[in-house]
Amino acid sequence: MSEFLLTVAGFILLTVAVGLIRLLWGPDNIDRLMVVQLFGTGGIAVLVLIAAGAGQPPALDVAATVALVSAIAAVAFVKGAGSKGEGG
Amino acid sequence: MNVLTLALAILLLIAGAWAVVARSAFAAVSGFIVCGLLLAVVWLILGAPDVALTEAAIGGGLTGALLFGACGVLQDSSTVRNSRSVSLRIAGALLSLLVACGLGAAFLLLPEPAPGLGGEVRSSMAATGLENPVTAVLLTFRAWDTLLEKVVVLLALVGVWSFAPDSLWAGRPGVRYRLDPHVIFLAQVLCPIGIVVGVYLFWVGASAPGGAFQCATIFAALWVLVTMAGLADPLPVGRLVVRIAVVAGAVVFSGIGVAGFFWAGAFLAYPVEFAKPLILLIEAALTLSVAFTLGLLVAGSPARGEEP
Amino acid sequence: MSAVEFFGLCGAALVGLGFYGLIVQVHPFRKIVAFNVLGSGVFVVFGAIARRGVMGGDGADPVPQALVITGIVVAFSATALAVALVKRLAREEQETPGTEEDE
Amino acid sequence: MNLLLDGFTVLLVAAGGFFFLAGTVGLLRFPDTLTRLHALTKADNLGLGLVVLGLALQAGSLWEVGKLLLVWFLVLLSSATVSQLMAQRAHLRSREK
Repeated sequence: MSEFLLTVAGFILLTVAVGLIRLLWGPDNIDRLMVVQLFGTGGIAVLVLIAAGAGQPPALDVAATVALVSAIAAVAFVKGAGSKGEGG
Repeated sequence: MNVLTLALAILLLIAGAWAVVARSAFAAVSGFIVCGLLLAVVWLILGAPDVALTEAAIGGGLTGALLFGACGVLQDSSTVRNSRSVSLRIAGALLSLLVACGLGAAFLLLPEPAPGLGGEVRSSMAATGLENPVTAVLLTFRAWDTLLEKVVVLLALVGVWSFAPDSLWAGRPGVRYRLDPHVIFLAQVLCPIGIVVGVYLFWVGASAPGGAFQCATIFAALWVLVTMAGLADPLPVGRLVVRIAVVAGAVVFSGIGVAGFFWAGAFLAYPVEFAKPLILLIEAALTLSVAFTLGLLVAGSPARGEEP
Repeated sequence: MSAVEFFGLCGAALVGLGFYGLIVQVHPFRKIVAFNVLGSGVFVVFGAIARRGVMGGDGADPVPQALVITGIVVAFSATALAVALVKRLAREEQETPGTEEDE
Repeated sequence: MNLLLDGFTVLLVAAGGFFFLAGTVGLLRFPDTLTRLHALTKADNLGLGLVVLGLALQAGSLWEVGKLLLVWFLVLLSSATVSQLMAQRAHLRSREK
């Protein structure tokens, strides 16, 4: 079971990694933020899978922390990108 | 070595490279945030959940808020200038490759049963009344480091404040955000949950991964969110309350440290029977101060006068 | 090669990447980001060394972990200081145009 | 009984992984920002939701289930808000053009 969970974690990580291409393409900064957002969710999924698969309960706390603070970086992004017109 | 390890390592390097070579500052910071998220997972795999928590809270949240905020201000200047010539790039790449290879080789050539202090920490843990070895190291065995770290963070804040123009010295830091209904909603729901999670991490820090710094970082991040929602405005940095909040941790910590001369015979030594309550007191004061300081560091230099 | 050794080498590569950015990027803000990548690499190498040390023994070595936690907080405050400096620099340049090529 | 639970977990977690794949493909293939946002929220809500549900079946205690659900709730909340903000920005941007 744990082997399966860790493999799925790796799979999810590789999948969202393909999304990094969007970081390269853009075209808008909002598209880049979406990649960060997808990565955040993917990272959280990986963390909860590690918590169960590798028997590391603290990973759940880490996942909760990431879920809590990742929104703040994203809001700062939108606010920062919004403070002036065109960027990147 | 499984799929997860491999995927993690490759991604970490791609995100790191992207943070370094991306064309726009926004893209580079995005890469760095992704890097921070992945590092939190790496720390877990390296058996350091305390570090993973810190990295997640700082690398994923506060650094993001700080750098993205700066991007907004610097937008005009950061994309205009071009980079160095090709020959310099090649020379730089070769030099960096040399550094990386040297470091990697040094790492691999380390003696096999590497020395460590884990055994000694475990054997003296009972005296501290704590069960989480990392908290024990931070607050007893290497308390000096933690005290000085607190002072360094404080000095950084003084440095940030001193970049304000003379006329605005002691004014309010950062920009005033407009009220934004969506962010207000997020802040109103997230704050109670965040406070509970922060206090939980603080409380379990004595026996399980967590502790003062992780809790303080989460509080600071929540405060940053509240200011971005426009619900609160940072106080002018000249106010006495702000100054007291910022130095409280260092003062309590060094006060108890000096008291150690009398009751235990050395600086930063605790009497064995009161070790745990004293450590909790120090941690509480540290949490308050570090949370304030980190939040104010994100807010930046004073940029507006006294009045709102 | 074990996962720990692998991540140690990854940390070394991150140091190299950050160093490259520090040399090649012109704008100070980009140098700050590159320096942070370098710093993360150093932390990972340190963490991997700490983990290597205890592979034979039992449990993890808490001393390097505590040092890295301290290091992460200090790195963040240093970054904040540098960012404030760059912001002030940008402000000065805006107020006195024509002096921006003094790199 | 255990085998049945394990089976459900495998099914749910695998389905969660599939939604992450779908989200990524959408992010790469969809033509404009708003449709890409639509794809992204599927990964956030469904992908993570299914993974969390699958793991909740394996959890050792109610406390653990509570934490898993908290993580999901936090992600739902922040993803909804941030998507709203992003959509607003994208909308403003497209009207400027």
